[in-house]
Amino acid sequence: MKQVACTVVENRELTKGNFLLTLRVPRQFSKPEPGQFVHLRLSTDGEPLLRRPYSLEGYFERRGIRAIRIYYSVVGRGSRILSGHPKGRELDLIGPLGVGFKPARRKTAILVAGGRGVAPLLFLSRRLTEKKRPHVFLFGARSKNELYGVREVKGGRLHLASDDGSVGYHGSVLDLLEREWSESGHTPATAEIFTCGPHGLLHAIADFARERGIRCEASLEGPMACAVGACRGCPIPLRPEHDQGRYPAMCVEGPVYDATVVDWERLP
Amino acid sequence: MKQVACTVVENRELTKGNFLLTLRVPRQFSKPEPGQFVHLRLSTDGEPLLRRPYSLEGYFERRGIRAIRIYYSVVGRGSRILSGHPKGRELDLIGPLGVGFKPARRKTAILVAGGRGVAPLLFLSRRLTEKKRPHVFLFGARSKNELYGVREVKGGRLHLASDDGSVGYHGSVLDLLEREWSESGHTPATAEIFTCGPHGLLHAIADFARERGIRCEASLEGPMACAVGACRGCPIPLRPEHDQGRYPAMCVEGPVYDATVVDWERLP
Amino acid sequence: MTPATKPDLRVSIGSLELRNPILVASGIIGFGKEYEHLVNLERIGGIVTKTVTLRPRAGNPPPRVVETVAGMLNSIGIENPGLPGYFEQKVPILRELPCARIVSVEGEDVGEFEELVRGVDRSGVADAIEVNISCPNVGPHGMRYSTDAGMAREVMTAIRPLTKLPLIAKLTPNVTRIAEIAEACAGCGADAVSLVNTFVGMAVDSRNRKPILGTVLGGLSGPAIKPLALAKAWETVQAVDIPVVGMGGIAKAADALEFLLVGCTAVEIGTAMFADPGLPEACVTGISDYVRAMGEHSVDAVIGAMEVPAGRGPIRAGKARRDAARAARNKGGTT
Amino acid sequence: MTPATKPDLRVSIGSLELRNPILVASGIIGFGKEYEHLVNLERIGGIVTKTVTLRPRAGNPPPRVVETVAGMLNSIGIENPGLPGYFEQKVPILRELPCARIVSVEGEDVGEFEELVRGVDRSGVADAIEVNISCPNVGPHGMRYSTDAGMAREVMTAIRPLTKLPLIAKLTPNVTRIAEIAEACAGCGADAVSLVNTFVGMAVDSRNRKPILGTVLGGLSGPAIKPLALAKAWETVQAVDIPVVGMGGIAKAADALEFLLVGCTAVEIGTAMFADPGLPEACVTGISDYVRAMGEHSVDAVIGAMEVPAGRGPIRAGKARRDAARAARNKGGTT
Ligand SMILES: Cc1cc2nc3c(=O)[nH]c(=O)nc-3n(C[C@H](O)[C@H](O)[C@H](O)COP(=O)(O)OP(=O)(O)OC[C@H]3O[C@@H](n4cnc5c(N)ncnc54)[C@H](O)[C@@H]3O)c2cc1C
Ligand SMILES: Cc1cc2nc3c(=O)[nH]c(=O)nc-3n(C[C@H](O)[C@H](O)[C@H](O)COP(=O)(O)OP(=O)(O)OC[C@H]3O[C@@H](n4cnc5c(N)ncnc54)[C@H](O)[C@@H]3O)c2cc1C
Ligand SMILES: Cc1cc2nc3c(=O)[nH]c(=O)nc-3n(C[C@H](O)[C@H](O)[C@H](O)COP(=O)(O)O)c2cc1C
Ligand SMILES: Cc1cc2nc3c(=O)[nH]c(=O)nc-3n(C[C@H](O)[C@H](O)[C@H](O)COP(=O)(O)O)c2cc1C
Ligand code: FES
Ligand code: FES
Repeated sequence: MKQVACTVVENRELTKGNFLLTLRVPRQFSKPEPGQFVHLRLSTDGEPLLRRPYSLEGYFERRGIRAIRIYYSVVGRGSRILSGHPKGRELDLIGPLGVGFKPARRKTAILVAGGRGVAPLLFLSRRLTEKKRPHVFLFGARSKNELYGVREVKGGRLHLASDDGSVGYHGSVLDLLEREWSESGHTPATAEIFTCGPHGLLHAIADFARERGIRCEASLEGPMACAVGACRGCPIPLRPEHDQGRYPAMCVEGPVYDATVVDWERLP
Repeated sequence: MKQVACTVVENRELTKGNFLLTLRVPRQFSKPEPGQFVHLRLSTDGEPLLRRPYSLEGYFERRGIRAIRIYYSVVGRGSRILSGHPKGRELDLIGPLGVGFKPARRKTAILVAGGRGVAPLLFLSRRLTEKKRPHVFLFGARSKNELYGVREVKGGRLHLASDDGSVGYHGSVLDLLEREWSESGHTPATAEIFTCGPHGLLHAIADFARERGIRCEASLEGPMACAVGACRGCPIPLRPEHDQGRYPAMCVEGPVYDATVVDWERLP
Repeated sequence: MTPATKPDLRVSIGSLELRNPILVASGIIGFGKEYEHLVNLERIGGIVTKTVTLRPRAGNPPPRVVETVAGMLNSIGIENPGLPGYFEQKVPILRELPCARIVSVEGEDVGEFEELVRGVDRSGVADAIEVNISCPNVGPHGMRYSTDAGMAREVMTAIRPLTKLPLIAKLTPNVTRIAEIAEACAGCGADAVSLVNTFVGMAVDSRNRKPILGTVLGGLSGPAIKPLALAKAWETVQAVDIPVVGMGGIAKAADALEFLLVGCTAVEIGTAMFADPGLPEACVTGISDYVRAMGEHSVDAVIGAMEVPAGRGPIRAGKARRDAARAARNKGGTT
Repeated sequence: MTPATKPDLRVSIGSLELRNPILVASGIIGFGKEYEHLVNLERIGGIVTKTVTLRPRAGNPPPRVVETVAGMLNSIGIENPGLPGYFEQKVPILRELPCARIVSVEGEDVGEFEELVRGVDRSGVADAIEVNISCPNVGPHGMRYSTDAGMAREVMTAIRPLTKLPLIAKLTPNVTRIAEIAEACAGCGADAVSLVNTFVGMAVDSRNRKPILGTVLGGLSGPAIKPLALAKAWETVQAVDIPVVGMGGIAKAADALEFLLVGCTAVEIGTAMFADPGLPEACVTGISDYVRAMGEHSVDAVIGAMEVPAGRGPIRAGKARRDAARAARNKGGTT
């Protein structure tokens, strides 16, 4: 983990309010794992006061040039400012941070993405493809034009769902998961789940996995201040039976965490 | 006085850090007097929190289109933001505000400008020229390239001074005033002074005028909140012998005020 | 879900019924006239006047205001024409205002407070009186009455019998437990309390090593103090049964709603109005839309509607101990 | 005018001499390790550790932080491994730090404070102890000791004999007169006082009508509170003769300078570091340049160098009366 100066290579609005940001990073920036994030300083005039954490959508190296990608939506103060940074603008970044996904060597990875939660899973999918690991990619979005990056998915089987039926299955990606699980003969011994998306969705997927004893890692989001484990501002609440008498810190023990032990009711 | 939406017609950097801003104003904006100011909202995101007052450098009407001009320097938060507003940007403005210069009909007006304080005096000079009133324009700046608008001065005699001698008299505009006064045979009965600039200069000019019984109006600057006389945040301190038991409000009883009664020591 | 009918925004402070819960705070728009071209008073609940003192006050030496990060410091010192000037210059103005007129008064001792309340009552143009026992900018006596429950009681007890007008005690946040002061006022016949007045603060110019304000110390207001003011309002709402009028840093309708949600009956708009004179009207619209969106018909549904989820809530020592005990069982500590 | 020699920035807090007046505040960088790649501790005066309690604390339920305008609210609740965990995990880390190590402790009663001070003294890695009697996030006992001069006295009297290490009492600003508490601590052997801890505040999400923090109330920090913290620091400096360590909203070197100018011997950097880990070093550089620009050789020339011009200064009732009297002579009043 380092504090480095990176440069905006591209900051493009793909669909209404959803941006793909490409940042050139110096070589001190060590190679990140899928699921890790960076802590971005969005402005130097103190507004917003805190940095914002963003998961990595990808990491690319070509001819010694290193770049990371972030897929973000404009929802509030910080992301609005971020969306205004032009090509060439220098940004202060701390990363890579946190722990990423840990796919088991001999299992089929089932990636379940909800909306912009697709970002870290696209990174994971690429990594799995590089390693020639078969995997399944289930992606649900509100509607067709919010399906980002599906063309990117190479090495794995892809199934789509949309709330409005404008593309793929008309309904929740959770249904896709249930169908995939029942129809493809996966077992807890042969398959595991990696997911990211709205906490409501993650909660449902976690229940699904826990009931069946399936290993399931989710990438969590929540407010953070330092993002390096110092301030203790990002506790992950655990289910009573898993209570360790302490809260894991989302920024250093997460953001990817065993979804089946998280107390989703108490998560921000 | 009204709150109106105006549009940036031009926002040009004339010399390093010094900008000329031209704003198109709607017809509800009543015709301003030289010395009056407007209260500009520089941003809508709450930073800076308060509006900033700016003297009018000029007011122009052509074919029903009304425009005002402001000459400003970038010194802090607000002016920096102002300098970033592009052509076409809409700004919220309250004005015209305060009382302007009141030149007497039968006297020679001696305008003494220091640095960017030239702005309201250029406005006054144009107005006097329109009315075919002879006047003298004395302008001191740090150096040649900070002399703004001198070419504008038509109807009056112009004398320049610069601290670095790069143009005109090498020294203070105060010397120009003393020379003008002694050499041109002005008397308190035949001439009066109108001035704007750094408070240090205004203080010296006020002493000069008071000692000789010359009528002298200065355009003052100081922190303001409401700019309409409500908050009482902009008191003008008066010399003990002129103490009225109350402080005149710079925003409504000024910003142009009798320089000889101001207690310059206690002015912010 | 969204009723077509216009929601009922009326709220009451003692015998005074306001058209809606949006007031303009004292010291912000003088006596209404200064802002007549900028604010449509017919749309808002009312205004609180600049504080009136017994004798005219020149106010404090300049500078009196300085902007800070997301806030401003002021040391006006209640510049006002005094009770005589109030009658001569301000009563005629107030008589014409198309909204509730709450006259703010401040005395240097109990006797002055009594004279002021009698005078304002007699003036016939006040719909209520805000008793300013919290000004940080007029020297020791200014805050004395609201930093000490006993003295607050003294003032309220003395003035209560002198008028039938609703009395709103305005409190300072510069105290350890504001609820104590609020209880004292409520116990002595105050119809409501309003809070917060400004927080004592200062600014220094490191370039010339001088304090920026003429009085060195001033009162901080604006968005910077909103989280603090909201906490004081909530603390007070839980302590007293009389209406609480909340203020402090309100800069958008959502801010005003937060004060209503914690239980304030009305709110006052202050500093943010200097930049945005349309703010009070915008708050009225925002509250109206919010009530509609809730599917409700009256603002009463918003006042105090904040829900503290089970498992959340202020920490009690017992709870802290339980956590600690639980943690003690397990040694896997962290920083 | 500008001496070439590097200015002397050393300051002393009791027997502890700091390389320069810049410290990192408690709760910001844990015990130093978390920020080892981001801050060059060799350049700053020292760090104050996360507060250590007797038993491990899990801290408060989420959410624990929320950003506000120019500030942030936190309700961490002193999550820490307790004294045993301090010895096991933290002492080895502190032993290696290349700057002064000030260990912060907090007890639920006098007995716990005593055990903690004994323990930290015994640990041998502390250069000083900051006695946190001001945490707003651990339930009633947290602030009890610094909202009541008597209780502050009780704690300080009890722990003073237990260690030769400098004791720095950390105070809460959530009191009517912080100077009283500071005087109490000074009178009971505190080597210094540090202030401010956070101001009690809250935030509500009007969209779901719920408080944002798990504990509803939290502590406000960041630039928003700087004017308030500076006023508290100045009040305290005038009241006690022991060093005052100032903090609250420092976000640039000029802010740190303002605290030194009003008379603080050192300052602590907090919230603003989350965005800018290089801030403490930048403050050291800024102060060094400032001393040079003054044509001075030591930071002593800056500490307390604020000049209150004649005719300025806090208002005294007498003065207010004079103004009023003078004004009374003339009836030309204004709002
Ligand atoms: C590990 C991690 C990874 C992340 N990865 C991504 C990513 O890949 N892409 C992405 O777009 N985001 C990501 N986020 C979220 C991101 O960090 C920001 O939270 C997000 O961009 C919103 O920040 P903002 O400043 O725009 O909104 P903010 O102003 O910070 O508000 C954040 C959210 O809270 C709401 N809000 C703001 N103020 C209040 C208030 N007073 N009360 C209640 N609600 C309020 C806003 O509407 C918004 O929905 C990630 C977060 C974490 C922790
Ligand atoms: C009637 C009137 C007319 C005016 N006309 C003009 C005009 O024609 N042209 C023009 O350029 N300006 C004019 N001004 C000044 C203008 O209103 C602003 O004050 C100026 O633009 C600086 O604002 P700012 O926000 O950029 O700086 P600010 O951030 O407001 O700071 C203002 C000044 O104080 C300094 N400062 C900022 N913060 C601090 C602090 N914490 N401590 C000490 N000092 C600080 C800044 O460096 C700057 O010099 C006028 C003012 C008045 C009252
Ligand atoms: C310039 C100014 C003058 C004020 N004058 C008074 C006053 O005379 N009486 C009073 O009770 N409060 C006065 N206040 C305090 C406000 O009424 C209000 O309590 C405070 O500003 C907090 O609200 P805000 O943050 O929305 O401004 C004044 C505030 C400001 C900024
Ligand atoms: C996340 C966070 C955690 C904190 N934890 C502690 C603590 O454990 N002990 C303590 O004495 N102060 C603690 N503080 C208070 C700071 O040390 C400091 O007093 C306060 O934040 C004001 O300074 P600032 O505005 O520069 O942040 C904490 C502050 C923050 C923001
Ligand atoms: S954000 Fe500070 S510990 Fe996680
Ligand atoms: S700025 Fe408010 S009265 Fe002049």
